[in-house]
Amino acid sequence: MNKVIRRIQRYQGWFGAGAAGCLLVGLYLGLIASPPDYYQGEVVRIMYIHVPLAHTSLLAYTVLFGGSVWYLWKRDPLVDNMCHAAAGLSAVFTSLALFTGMIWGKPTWNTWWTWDARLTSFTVLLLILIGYLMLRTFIDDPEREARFAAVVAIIGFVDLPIVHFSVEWWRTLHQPQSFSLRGVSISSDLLFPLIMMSIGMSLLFTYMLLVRTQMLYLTNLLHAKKGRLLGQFHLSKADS
Amino acid sequence: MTAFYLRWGILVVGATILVVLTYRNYEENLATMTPEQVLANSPTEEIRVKGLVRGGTLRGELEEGRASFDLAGEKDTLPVQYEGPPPENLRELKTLILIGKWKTPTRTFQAREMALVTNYGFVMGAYIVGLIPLALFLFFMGRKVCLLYDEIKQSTLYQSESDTHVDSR
Amino acid sequence: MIAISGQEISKTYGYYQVLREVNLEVGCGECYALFGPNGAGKTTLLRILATLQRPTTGRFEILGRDGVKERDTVRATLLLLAHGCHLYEDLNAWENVQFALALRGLSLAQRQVKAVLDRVAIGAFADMKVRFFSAGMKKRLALAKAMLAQPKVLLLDEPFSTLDKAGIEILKQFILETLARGGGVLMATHNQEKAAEVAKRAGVLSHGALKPVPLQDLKTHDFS
Amino acid sequence: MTFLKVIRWMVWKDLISEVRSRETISSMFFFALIVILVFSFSFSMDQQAARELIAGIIWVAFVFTGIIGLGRSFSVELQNDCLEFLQMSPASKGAMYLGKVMANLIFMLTVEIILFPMFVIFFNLDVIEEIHILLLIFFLATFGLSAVGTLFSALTVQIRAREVMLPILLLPLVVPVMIAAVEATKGALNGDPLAGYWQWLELLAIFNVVFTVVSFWMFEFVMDS
Repeated sequence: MNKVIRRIQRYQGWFGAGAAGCLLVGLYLGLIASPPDYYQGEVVRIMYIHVPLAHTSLLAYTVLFGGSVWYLWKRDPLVDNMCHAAAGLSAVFTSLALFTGMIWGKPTWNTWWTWDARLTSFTVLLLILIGYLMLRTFIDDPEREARFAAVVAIIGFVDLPIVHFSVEWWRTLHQPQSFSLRGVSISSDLLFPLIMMSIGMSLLFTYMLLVRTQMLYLTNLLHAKKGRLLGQFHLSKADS
Repeated sequence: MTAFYLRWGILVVGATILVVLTYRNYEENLATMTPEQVLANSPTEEIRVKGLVRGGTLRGELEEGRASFDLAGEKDTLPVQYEGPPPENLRELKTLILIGKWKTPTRTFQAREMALVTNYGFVMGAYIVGLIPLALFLFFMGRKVCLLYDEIKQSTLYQSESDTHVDSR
Repeated sequence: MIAISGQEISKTYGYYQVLREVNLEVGCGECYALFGPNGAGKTTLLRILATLQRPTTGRFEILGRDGVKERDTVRATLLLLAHGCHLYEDLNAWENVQFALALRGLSLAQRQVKAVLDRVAIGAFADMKVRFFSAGMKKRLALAKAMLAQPKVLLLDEPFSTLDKAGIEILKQFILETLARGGGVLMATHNQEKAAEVAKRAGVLSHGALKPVPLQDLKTHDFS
Repeated sequence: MTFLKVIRWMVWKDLISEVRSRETISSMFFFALIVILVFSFSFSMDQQAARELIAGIIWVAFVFTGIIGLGRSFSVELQNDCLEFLQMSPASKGAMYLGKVMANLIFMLTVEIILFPMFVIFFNLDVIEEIHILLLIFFLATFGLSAVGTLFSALTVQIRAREVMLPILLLPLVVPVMIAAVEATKGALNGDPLAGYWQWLELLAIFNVVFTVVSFWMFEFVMDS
């Protein structure tokens, strides 16, 4: 068993416990203790789940990018497992952020969907991640799979800011950004649960990343060992 | 495996407590009554009433925060006397939530605050959509890891990398 | 100097371990013949040594250079002659040779190229699109490209297939020339008879494991 | 200088092959014609609607034909294992990348320049005054498409389901190119002052520079082991 995996096994519990604690406190503060917003009323409580999800999906993509560069540099299969895990998690967090965003959009903007700059760039991000995950299923050689996936992740990461700026310019050209949250300063009553939830989500992501990396590593290990056993079987039969 | 289910059990208990607290908070502080309920029960404490401002009944100085109108429910209407901060959302034929007290002697509702209509369905929906899939995802992932460890340990495959010597006779 | 040296090369595709800790050494001026049934991993080993794939574990050196870390230096010295002949269908024979040489950074006199094309007996078809070539002619053209490139290390994958008698003779000459220049040759083949004529050593690859066989056994045993 | 020489040989090889076979350009051209036809059937276009939609239609047609060309760009290398030959060769992979980008750029621009007059005729466009700026837009956007597309063509050609994966991976990434090209073309066709859509040309230029550099570097990993 890999040394890193053994270390993950030992310490991952702390991240899980920290995430659970922060999230429970954050949920209590967000759902019960905090006051409703002056403009949006009670609906503002959706922010405490939506914004941390969105932050975390970007964090996950950043981890994916860093891991991809690291993989291309060192070619460590465990780093590739981490990238694969981060991509899957980023896809989950991005789609949840989109769904909660849609639910927030209905009562505030009276529409489920709008081609707002952020929504559009998050959709593009989700499409890139789905492409990445699909790509990984279409390659047989694990080494090549890891290499190509890393290339796609890096290109996608470089592309994201450009996509965001282009969509933003495009929207401002067509209609004033009436739906922007910017400029509305968030009071500290609202900010504290938000920070709590953001920290909790980041910890949860770290915990999930550790678990998923382990899962992919163990699956590969089992495959490799089974294959080796299979090979031994063939070998003894051929020799007898 | 037992430890794994135990951890999740504790988490589920914590989440359930949170749900109960949220529900009670909603029932106590944020639940609204209809004008019919107010008329039938004549409550004495401060309450929240939800209804529609009837057309042609709104009068008073809105800039100074004084107004009177009829709040319509399904069947009955409730005469309302509003005194408080200048309201932004007060228009005829608009659904409102009023916070105040029912004065039985004058049979009017003395409102001191006005709130936006809340739609708890959206808030609950967002939290369910956001958290439940995440929890399920994590649960099945964690269970898979436990199962994989068990499989590796139970099978004869479990041996350190260096021990796996391939005999190439 | 050692032309090819592989240390504990393993290659795994998911469940399947194709090569298991193969140790291989081919000296300069030496030809090593590799036998084995289909699917034994011969092509995979050759592709790894040709820097087309990375070994899952293990390392290899070509002329004392690490095959993974110093890929570009290694690539300039070796050449793989494989099933696909590395020819562009819409270019003619002459242009194909020119392009291949250009990518290797070589520029040879026209006379020299012409001489080699004549030697493999396709000088008359030099202006013909490769699309109209037969399989044997393509193989000969690939052989001509290899001759012009003059690699120090030659990797051959089934070199005798699709070639006619005269073609095999030219190939044998080329192998012997390479050996005489002090190059190393590794070939994977099923043609034990021909291999015995040029090879100094031989090995059988079976289910990914390599074991050496004495040369005289090639006449009597069937290893494929 | 071997680097430049490799670029030249790569372009030369692709161009000679194309001149001999005419497979890529003709298939791109007829595909684009069909796209135009389908569009003119699906939208009943009067003069006013044409003004609004034409820039989008032009670029949808160009991007889809571009993907056809890009897909072929490396799948022709699969014949006789030529891709392996490129991978094994000691020449700089970056030079090969630039050569391929230029070859693809030439193919796509050729098709676009043949197609554009057809758009002008079919949809009654008035372009004489802005023709130079339109050509600049075509060049910049096509270069961006080619820079990213060449990398992904080389990548998808080595995997299963390559025909599906190329558009799936490429289209989300070229969203900025699409937006910028459509907006700039719209501005030029409407006869707006150049300053009105200059920022889109800048965006295209930035995209091209960033992705040529990143893809140049990444191509090494796509073609190497």
